[in-house]
Amino acid sequence: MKWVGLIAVIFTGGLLLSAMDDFPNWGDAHSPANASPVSQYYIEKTIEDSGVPNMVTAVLADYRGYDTMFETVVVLIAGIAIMAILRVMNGVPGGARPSPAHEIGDQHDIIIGTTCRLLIPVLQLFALYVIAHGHHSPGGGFQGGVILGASFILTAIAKGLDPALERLPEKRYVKLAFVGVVIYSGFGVACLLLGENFLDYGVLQVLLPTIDAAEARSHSMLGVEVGVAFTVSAIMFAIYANLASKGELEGGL
Amino acid sequence: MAEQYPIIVLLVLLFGALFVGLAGMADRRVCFPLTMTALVLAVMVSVGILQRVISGGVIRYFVGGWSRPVGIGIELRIDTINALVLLTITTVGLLTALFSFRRVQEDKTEKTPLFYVLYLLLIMGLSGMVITGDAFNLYVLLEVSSLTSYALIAMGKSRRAAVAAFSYIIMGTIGASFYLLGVGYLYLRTGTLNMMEIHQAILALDGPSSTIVVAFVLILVGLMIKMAFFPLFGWLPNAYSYCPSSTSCVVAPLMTKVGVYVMVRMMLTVFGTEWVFENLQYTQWMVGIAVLAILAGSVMALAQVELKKMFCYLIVAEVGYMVGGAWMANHWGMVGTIYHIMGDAFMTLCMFLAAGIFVKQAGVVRIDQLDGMFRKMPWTMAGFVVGALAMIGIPPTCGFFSKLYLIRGGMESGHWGYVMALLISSLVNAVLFFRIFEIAYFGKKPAEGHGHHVDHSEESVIKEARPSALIPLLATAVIIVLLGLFNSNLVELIERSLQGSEVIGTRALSSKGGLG
Amino acid sequence: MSEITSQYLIDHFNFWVAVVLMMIGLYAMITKNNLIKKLIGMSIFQTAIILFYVSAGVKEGATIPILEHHVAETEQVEAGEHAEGHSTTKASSSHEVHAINPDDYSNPLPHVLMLTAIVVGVATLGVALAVSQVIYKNYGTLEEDEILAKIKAAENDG
Amino acid sequence: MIWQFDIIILIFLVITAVISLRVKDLLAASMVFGTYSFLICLLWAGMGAVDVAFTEATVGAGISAVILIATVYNTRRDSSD
Repeated sequence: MKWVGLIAVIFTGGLLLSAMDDFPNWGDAHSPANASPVSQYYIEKTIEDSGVPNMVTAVLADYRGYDTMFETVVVLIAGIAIMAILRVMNGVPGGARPSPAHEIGDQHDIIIGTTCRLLIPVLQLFALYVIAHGHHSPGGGFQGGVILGASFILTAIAKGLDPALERLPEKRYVKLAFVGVVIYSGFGVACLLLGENFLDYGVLQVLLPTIDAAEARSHSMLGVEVGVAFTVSAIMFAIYANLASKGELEGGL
Repeated sequence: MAEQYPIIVLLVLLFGALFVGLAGMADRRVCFPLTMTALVLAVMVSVGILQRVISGGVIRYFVGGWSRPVGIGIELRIDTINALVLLTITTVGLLTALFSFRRVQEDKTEKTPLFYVLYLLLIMGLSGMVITGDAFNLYVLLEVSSLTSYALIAMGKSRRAAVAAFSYIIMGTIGASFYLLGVGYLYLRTGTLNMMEIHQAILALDGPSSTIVVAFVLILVGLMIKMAFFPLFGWLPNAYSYCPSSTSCVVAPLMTKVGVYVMVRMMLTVFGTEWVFENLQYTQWMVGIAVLAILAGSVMALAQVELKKMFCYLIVAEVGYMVGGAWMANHWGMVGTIYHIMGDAFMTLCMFLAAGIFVKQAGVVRIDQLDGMFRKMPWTMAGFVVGALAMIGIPPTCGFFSKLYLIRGGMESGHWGYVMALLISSLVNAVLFFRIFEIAYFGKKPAEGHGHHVDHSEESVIKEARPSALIPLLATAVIIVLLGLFNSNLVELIERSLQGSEVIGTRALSSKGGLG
Repeated sequence: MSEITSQYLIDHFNFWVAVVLMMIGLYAMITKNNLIKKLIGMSIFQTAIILFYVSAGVKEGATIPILEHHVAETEQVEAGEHAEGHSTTKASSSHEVHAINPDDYSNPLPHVLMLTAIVVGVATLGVALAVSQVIYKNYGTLEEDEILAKIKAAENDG
Repeated sequence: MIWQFDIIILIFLVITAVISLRVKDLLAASMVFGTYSFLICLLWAGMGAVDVAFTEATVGAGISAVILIATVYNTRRDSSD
């Protein structure tokens, strides 16, 4: 196996490097990728189209919003898949109960507990900021969603899985995850119902008469980012909760 | 409304999955009706898409309305080839969902909603892969379908299902990553992700570019892993035979075929047949490997004692048919390949449905346990026989006509080795399936007393499958025959896309055909 | 080291290291015996591909792909108010073309694609870890050779 | 970005990747993998890909490392290679 791997790796590496001379130089602003009309368009027209200074957010949620919708679906699938594979459902005889030695949560440390109590609200507030401010600064639904999910994971690490699950029970996070994708695709379907192509947010201005098409795009982007954040935060916690408890959702690390 | 069909077919499946997830948690009984509704709608919409493509030509749908400089948004692009493959995918999805009805509810009561969510998302991912016109979007949807199939395979009750799923994850990730890297190389040189735009940029390049060649090789190798082409098929037999029947019935017919479809799409639309066949001298090599794939798959299939494993190795051989056909640089080879994508999807579906019924009703896993099946399960065997005749290649099933086109392509382009391999493989299939028929019709020789004899008291318990399992099987058999009967119409549709103005390089295809 | 070689190194070093990292990851995925190690290799392989894409979008001297606030502001201002600053370069097209020079901002498209790729990577990692926990429950080990030996033993028994 | 900075991080990246794959303790391997993710996130921030860097910091260095450690904790810590 080692030899097969080595040969495969040397062969692939040689193949990848063989094209290196043909590459544009690193940092070349006029390489085909950087000077293409597509990327020029994003840089020049984002403000005009939607008024969002962060081009990455604009491309992510608007121009290539279709990709991002499926990316959210990928996250949803990951959570559902882990539950389908690992979750030991009630009534189904599963693996052994977690041994008492694993239940570190019961003997929690005062320093960790206090730190987490201080840290978690700040973390959640920051997550909301990241979600909402993704138009103007780095961030958006994915990053904010992960931070929000991480705050629940931190609760689970510090206090044990059960207190964390009290705050975000299984039924609720599964529902949240689905609702997130429903929000995202709902925006697209709304555009569809108003007679435009899927995810063409500009048409949503008819719902709010005071705004123009660019503002409608900007606000819709925020809307889909919130949907993304729902799904991502719920699924990140779901992944951790299932992996940490071998799918039994009790005890934890 | 009608111009929105391309997105609606995906949305129907997506919302089906979301509603199954949300409503299924409250009441498990709604899962199956919701799933069926979504799939029936999806089939209807794909029929609508096919009609529109036939009457109105290529459909181009710009998601988000971003059409001005092509490539800033994502384009869905459907010609007759996509439309036919899309209809195949949704139909297979519908038939398998019907088949899974009782099975899933008996197997995994608590996880039923999760199964149907993953199932619908798998069909959505495959459909999306087929209709997209964006190279990166294809990667995202490839991952959607891969992740769902990993999960569905790992849900198998067998202890080995998890191990098979793990090696599938490793191989699948390598394949998808190679594809992603290939798209990266393409992007570096062309600056766009839209398939048609990439093609234009490749045509506009002055002189040969090693980056494009490496990109092509990376994408090809990635897809070869995904479609289990000859040296890289190790993951397939275990993954497909240890998963639940309702999973194998959808994964086995579709995953490899969609891989072949994507390869064909890359050759036709992204790189262009002219570039692929005239710039690269890979034709002999690829057809040579395809010959090896056919022979290896057939020989391995002969050696198997388990029914599902045997079918898995037959898939390896069938992939060899298709890759070889596509790489013959010949009009009939390409037509035969695309026709075979559809035909083989239904043939494989028929095989796995029958295998699923055998396991369920009679607990049959091995070929020698099939004795007396014609007497006990006449309808199941009838469906199975049609599928088997198609695998062997007997008219009027679709298997005969696809082999006819492929052999014609092979003869015209002078790939005699491929023609021989195809005939040998048909012979092997004939041996395999007539052996099964013999066991199932005449029963085993009484001298063979050892091993897994079913108790005679148990034997009488074996009875015909339930309608929910039988209808999909018989429907598949009918479709196999219909595909064969209407082969000239289908070929005409396929040729229309090959000769369409936007698929450049048909000239190369037909001229080479004439030379052969 | 000559001037040309060092320039070549700077021009392509990122791509070289990306390829080296990919090969480290790929080698680990193929040859490592421990399943968790395989998955770490998989993650390294994926991040290396992301590094490759991001390197493709870099522009020398360009800033992050977020428009500076005053550029965004000028969009709202009437064209005439700041026309004197740009009058020399004013061309036929609208004024924002001059306000935003594409060479000043890195290419946002690879960044967007790679956000997707990172998320796909963690999703795959999560599913794979779940599968490896099931394997551990079934076989009590995560070493590939031991698992294969146990499978072979089980096959010989039954 | 400053190319010297770039090259130093790239070299460190290769070192951490090799260490995380060679160390026999899986918990340590996961931790070193977290370091690797953090370094690559620094690199991307330097290249101007701030959104990618942010995502990698949260997903790669955060969630990936945590779920790896959770799995190692629930299975076995030692590895044969």
